[in-house]
Amino acid sequence: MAKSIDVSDLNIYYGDFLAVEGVNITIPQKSVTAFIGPSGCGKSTFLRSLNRMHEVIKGAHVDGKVLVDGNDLYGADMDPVNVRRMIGMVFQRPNPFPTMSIYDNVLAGQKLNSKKMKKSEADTTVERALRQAGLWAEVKDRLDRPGSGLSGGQQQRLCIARAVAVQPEILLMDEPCSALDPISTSVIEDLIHELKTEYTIVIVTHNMQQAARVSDDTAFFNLAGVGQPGKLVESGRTEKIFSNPDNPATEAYIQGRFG
Amino acid sequence: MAKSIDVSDLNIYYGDFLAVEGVNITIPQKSVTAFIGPSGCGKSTFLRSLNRMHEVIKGAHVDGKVLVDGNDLYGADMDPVNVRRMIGMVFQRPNPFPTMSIYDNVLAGQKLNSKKMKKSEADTTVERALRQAGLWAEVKDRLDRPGSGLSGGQQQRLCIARAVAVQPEILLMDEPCSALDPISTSVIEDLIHELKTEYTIVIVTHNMQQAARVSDDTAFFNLAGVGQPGKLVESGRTEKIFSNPDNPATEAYIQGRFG
Amino acid sequence: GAGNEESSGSGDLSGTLNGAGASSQQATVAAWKSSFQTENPDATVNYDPVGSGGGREQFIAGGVDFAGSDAPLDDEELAAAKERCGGEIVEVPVYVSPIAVVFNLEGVDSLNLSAQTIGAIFEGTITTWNDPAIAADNPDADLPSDPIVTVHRSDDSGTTKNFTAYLEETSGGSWTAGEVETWPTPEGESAQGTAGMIDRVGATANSIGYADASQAGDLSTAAVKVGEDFVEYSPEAAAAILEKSAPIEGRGETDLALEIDRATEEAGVYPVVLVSYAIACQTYEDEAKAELVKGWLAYLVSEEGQAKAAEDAGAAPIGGDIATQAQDAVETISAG
Amino acid sequence: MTTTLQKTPEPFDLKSELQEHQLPLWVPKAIVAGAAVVGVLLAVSGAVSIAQAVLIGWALTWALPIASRVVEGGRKASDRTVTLLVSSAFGLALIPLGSILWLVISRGGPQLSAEFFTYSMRNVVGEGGGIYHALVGTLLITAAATIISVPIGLFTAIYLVEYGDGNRLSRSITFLVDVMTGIPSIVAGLFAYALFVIFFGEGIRLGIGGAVALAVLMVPIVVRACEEMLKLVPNELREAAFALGVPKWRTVVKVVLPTAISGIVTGVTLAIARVIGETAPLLIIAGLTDSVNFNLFSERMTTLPVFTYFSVKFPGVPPEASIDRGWGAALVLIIIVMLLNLVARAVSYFFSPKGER
Amino acid sequence: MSSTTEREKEAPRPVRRPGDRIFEALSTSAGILILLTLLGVAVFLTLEGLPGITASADEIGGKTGGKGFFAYVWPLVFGTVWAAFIALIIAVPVAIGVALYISHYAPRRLSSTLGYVIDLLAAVPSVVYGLWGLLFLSRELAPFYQWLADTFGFIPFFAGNPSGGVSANSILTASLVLAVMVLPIITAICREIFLQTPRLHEEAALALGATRWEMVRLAVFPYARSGIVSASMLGLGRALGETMAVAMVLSASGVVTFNLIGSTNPSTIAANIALQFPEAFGTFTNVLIATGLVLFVITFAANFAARAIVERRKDFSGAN
Ligand SMILES: Nc1ncnc2c1ncn2[C@@H]1O[C@H](COP(=O)(O)OP(=O)(O)OP(=O)(O)O)[C@@H](O)[C@H]1O
Ligand SMILES: Nc1ncnc2c1ncn2[C@@H]1O[C@H](COP(=O)(O)OP(=O)(O)OP(=O)(O)O)[C@@H](O)[C@H]1O
Ligand SMILES: [Mg+2]
Ligand SMILES: [Mg+2]
Repeated sequence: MAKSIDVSDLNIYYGDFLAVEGVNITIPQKSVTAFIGPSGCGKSTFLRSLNRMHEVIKGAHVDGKVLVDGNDLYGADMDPVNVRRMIGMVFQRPNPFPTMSIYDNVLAGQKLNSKKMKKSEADTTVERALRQAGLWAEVKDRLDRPGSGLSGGQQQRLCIARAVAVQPEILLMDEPCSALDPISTSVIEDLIHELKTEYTIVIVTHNMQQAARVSDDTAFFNLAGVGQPGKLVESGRTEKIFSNPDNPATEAYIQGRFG
Repeated sequence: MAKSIDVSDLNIYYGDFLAVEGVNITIPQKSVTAFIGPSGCGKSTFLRSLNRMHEVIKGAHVDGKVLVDGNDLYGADMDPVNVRRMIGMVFQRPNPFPTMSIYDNVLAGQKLNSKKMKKSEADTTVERALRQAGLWAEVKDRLDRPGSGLSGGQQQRLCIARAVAVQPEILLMDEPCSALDPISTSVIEDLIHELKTEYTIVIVTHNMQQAARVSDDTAFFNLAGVGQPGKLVESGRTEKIFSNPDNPATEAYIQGRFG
Repeated sequence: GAGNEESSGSGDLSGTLNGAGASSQQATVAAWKSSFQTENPDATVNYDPVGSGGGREQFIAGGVDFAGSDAPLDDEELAAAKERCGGEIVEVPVYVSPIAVVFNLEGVDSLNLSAQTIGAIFEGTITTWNDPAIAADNPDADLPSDPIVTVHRSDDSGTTKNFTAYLEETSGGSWTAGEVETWPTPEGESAQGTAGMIDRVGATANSIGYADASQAGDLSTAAVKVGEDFVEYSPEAAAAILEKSAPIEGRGETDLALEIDRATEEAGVYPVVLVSYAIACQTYEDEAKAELVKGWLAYLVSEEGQAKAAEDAGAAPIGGDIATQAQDAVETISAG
Repeated sequence: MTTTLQKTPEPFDLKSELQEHQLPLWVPKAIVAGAAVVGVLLAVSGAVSIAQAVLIGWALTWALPIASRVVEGGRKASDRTVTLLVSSAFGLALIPLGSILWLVISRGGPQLSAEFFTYSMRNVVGEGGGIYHALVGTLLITAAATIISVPIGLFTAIYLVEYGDGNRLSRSITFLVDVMTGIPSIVAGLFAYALFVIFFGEGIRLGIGGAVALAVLMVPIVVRACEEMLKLVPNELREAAFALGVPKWRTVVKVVLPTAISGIVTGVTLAIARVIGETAPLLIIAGLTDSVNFNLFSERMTTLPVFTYFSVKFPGVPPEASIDRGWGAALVLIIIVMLLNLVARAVSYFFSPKGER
Repeated sequence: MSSTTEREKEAPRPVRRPGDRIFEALSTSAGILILLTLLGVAVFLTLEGLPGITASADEIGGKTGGKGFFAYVWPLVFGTVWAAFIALIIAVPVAIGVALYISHYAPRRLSSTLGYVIDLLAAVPSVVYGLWGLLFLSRELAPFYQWLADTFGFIPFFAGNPSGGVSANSILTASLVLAVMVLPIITAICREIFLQTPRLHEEAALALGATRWEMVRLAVFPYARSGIVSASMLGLGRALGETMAVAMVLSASGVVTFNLIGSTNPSTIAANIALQFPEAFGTFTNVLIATGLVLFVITFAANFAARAIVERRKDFSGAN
């Protein structure tokens, strides 16, 4: 059910600017993979290329192969809509739909697939997703208020609830906990644990402890220098990367300072 | 130069909704004060009330007193523009001006106020601010590109550079490092250290270690329950709050889980 | 300035003369203006084609120096105008324009119609082209059995007014709505302006309408019955009706508002016409203005002016007694 | 967390999920190309009229959404249907545009000559003459109307969005601006006339009066368009500026307006395009003349639409020369608005957010 | 909750800096100037129109066909609303489609050029629209109308003339011309608004697996709602107030009918004013101006309804 992802020789461009170069990585199924690395090294960019969100930006394109269970995501016959439907995403900056209520925000993706949903069924879905994102208690009395009137962390959890509600096969999360306090963070981490029994999960995080806590595999990205493209320096089992990395840069970064 | 802030009996409303209730706190000058607390407890709201950014939201208002060096910020003769000029702010969600280049974004405080500046002086200011925010190396070759083409963390640092460039007396930072990797975080923390010799600094953070590392004082906010207003539970020297808080809730929160 | 605005005339009139009124006079006034201004390079004549009603109203209100109108002032307006002028007014016919009955009927390019038949067609009592009443007057025409589409003006117009006046006086009761400016019944098609009328009749099969003859263009026009003959419109035939008309009783010496004898049976007279007037004061406070008005009106009613109107705007000239009377009336304009 | 995850139970194959329910890539292209070929063939063969051929070709493209519904299912089919509808809407809009341009260019094009642009109609009867006077009038009156209405409209929009805050004054302004969109142009002309009569007496005809009448028509369009554009500027940006100690007015001028500039410029050009073609109000207050007048504050002025209207409506005998001039003037008017549009686009491109779009 | 009075006492008018004060004064006075202008127009209309409304049928005389003011104005009101309604029904969906095509469907490099092409329609003066309707559109439509009448004649909308013919200068043609005229207005504003949709929200929708159309529905339309309504209202204003083009195209005769393709059609207020005003004098002038007042009321009612729709979901505005 869950899918593994094979990336080979992927170059990612913004127009002429090569942002990420030559990535080769396998992301195993039913596990959590964490991307770490300094700001601007291309983690978000790479993550976005995994569900073809990258190409939404004007002038942005990739070359190379991304295989999901052997199918090339960027193949000519591949429909990006299906790709994104199957590979969900939580963004770095929370982006609830300002024109929708909290309730509708959660159901936004769901409604696309099953047009007619029974009210009770919808209620269940909303409640479940919001509980999973640890937001239920805070918003259950104001489900009909706009999503934009929430605090930063609440908005982020709303976006997580929205992504979870559609039950994608693979879930990409770009710094899902950066706006969250420790308690909410632990709720999300629990969610990740729970989800990984059935889904493939990729998260970007700046928090080394978090990477160590939740991920099975870790990939470290780095910039060779200013103006240079970001590169995947090394990836592997989390224990290994954190305890005994092959590359000195990885070690430096991890040892250097803990978030 | 730096100012201390005295807050007494401050209630903060969004329309009829009381978001934060009865805050009494003194924020000492030339030091760093950290606000911690669970998501949605009103940290951002309170922070925004300290430089009258709160009243920008329609229907939002406060009652109570905020004294900066003995002057009531909300006094009838106080000009909010001067208040904000004196009290700078970095927002939770990075918000660079999309119409401006990176260079102009840093100088926005000056440019928007039509301050005349010599080119060389402007260049120096930009470089200094970007260096302080640890962004110089990454963007020095593309200062004329739009600020919106940066990565999340880069945007956040750009906003920090922008706030620092106008040299306010007091600097309010709402989760300035949440989108940053450890290295950038340490650059910002260094910046905070450097600044506190001359400025008063208030930061909101979810990261307990960070609070412990950078702050001299800590204030813990909490929610009594769902739908209840947020309250300041306790505040004091950081060592004390982290080692031996008066209030069991504080202890629970801090002990409960480290970010 | 524009490349064409220099001219060397010998006239010594100068100043600006403003007028307003019937939009149908627009083309004629443009023609007059060009010769008048060429002759008098320092004089400028402006004419706002706001409509006869608007023109008369503005003249009475003192907004313009002269008015052009498709109908003479009525009694009420006359009183008000006298007040404005502080004395008598000068009202002279400046041209006659024949109104043609135009039609679009495949295979038929000439028709003979009596006033009675025309009235019945526009009244809606005759509805097909092969109606016996039409057929009787046109034994040679191959009349179809199609329904007749009547076209009338949708805007208020002097053309409608004069056309219905003609029907009112001569149709012998087949036209019942009287003399009106606004078309009275909803039946039939309507079109705006002369151009719209011409276009609509041209575009609609089996249609019939009425329009200023000079604009009829390629459309077929009907000959109307006068006495025992059928008369095609022509400038001469139209002008001839003025011979048959007399100034309305009880008006001032210089007010040549005419009672047109549309019911005339005289041979060679085309009775469906519209007479256009120019209206001015007899005295103006300002000497120069008085001279200018006088010069302008004198030109309009002069033989030269009439010829110009006929040539460049297709209007039928006024002639005979009426012309002389008009010239005399204009001569009385003075400052005072 | 006690809630369990109910996953879709049936095991599914990625291949089928991702690919099999999809039309091969060549199908859409083939259908569109096929429909086009059929249409062209029908049109060329003369079996049907061009309009019918287009219609048939268009009908054939519906094979795509239909095929999609069968093969790809509802969502994809809706997407394709909408794509087809939206493109058809665009094509549909081109029909009147094409036919109008063709009409105006084919009839007005031959008129354009040096004389046409440099001569007025003074003392011209029949052939010859030009539109110089009307061109001058149009440019001056429209410029004056723009100068009057854009500041008023823009400031009002700013008031409504930035200062009004839903208070009573702002609500009544909104209300009145709404009503103002429905003033028939002729009423605006009458109003301007009545206004100027108060100061100058009966019979007054002034270019500036025409500008006032046009401004009455322009203001609501400017207000509405600007208001909508200003509303779309995210509050985030305002807050960012405020937090830098920037006064509100500078924030509005330097952050909000530049962000909304492209929409504002579009709104203003729309408003200009809307009034530059007005006839009725100008006739009442600006009058009609054959001569050139550069002075907005004295005497009559003719504008291109008024010129067109009367050239076509009361052409004189023979009518052709005058009607042709009318078409020529209409063409020039369209060209003016086109150029204006281009300039506006350049302006908004120059100011609008860099990068992104 | 502190009571408002208390709050007002505590926070008197905050200090304003001169720049702000001047700017606010400027923008407020711009608003007030509009208020005054409109007041002027309203006073003018009322003063001039009142005698027309109160005049008895005899006073108005033959010009209205012996009808009193209200009997006279009713068919005009009907025609105005009916023509504008048909025009909007046609124009709004097409305009939204075109705007969407330009903003989200057309190849990005082409989109600004395509926008320009549609803007050209706004450049056409109404006189030319009138001529186009008269010389081109009505002639092209005639066979189509005949076909409609032959095929769907049993539906009252397509009844045609009693004699069996149709008129290509009917209200439907006029409405089509109006639709073409308002199309660029609605398109231009919608396009700008669609382009303003934040990338963030579009991406949110796409990431949920939305197709392009679903993205438009989820992120673009809700965000643009108030703008679309505003744009349509501007279009409506133009459709209601358009004079020349309607006057030139429509075969109007002041009846009330839903027949779309007959030769007797209701006239519209604005066109009627344009047609009758030149030759009007005396009380009839007042009657015509009073009909202008009625048009005011209609416009207001339409806008009021539209505003109400938009206001209801104001909290959910896109600007937050
Ligand atoms: N614009 C707004 N309108 C109405 N309520 C709001 C608004 N912004 C925040 N709130 C509510 O006020 C309360 C406090 O919000 P605030 O943003 O201050 O929380 P926070 O402590 O900063 O949380 P986080 O750590 O998630 O950023 C929350 O219940 C939130 O839903
Ligand atoms: N829209 C864009 N256009 C052009 N360049 C971009 C764009 N977005 C990001 N970049 C550049 O691409 C590089 C990688 O950016 P990316 O957002 O992937 O970094 P990141 O690793 O996610 O950083 P962070 O941790 O700060 O979010 C950076 O140099 C950034 O400036
Ligand atoms: Mg990132
Ligand atoms: Mg916050």
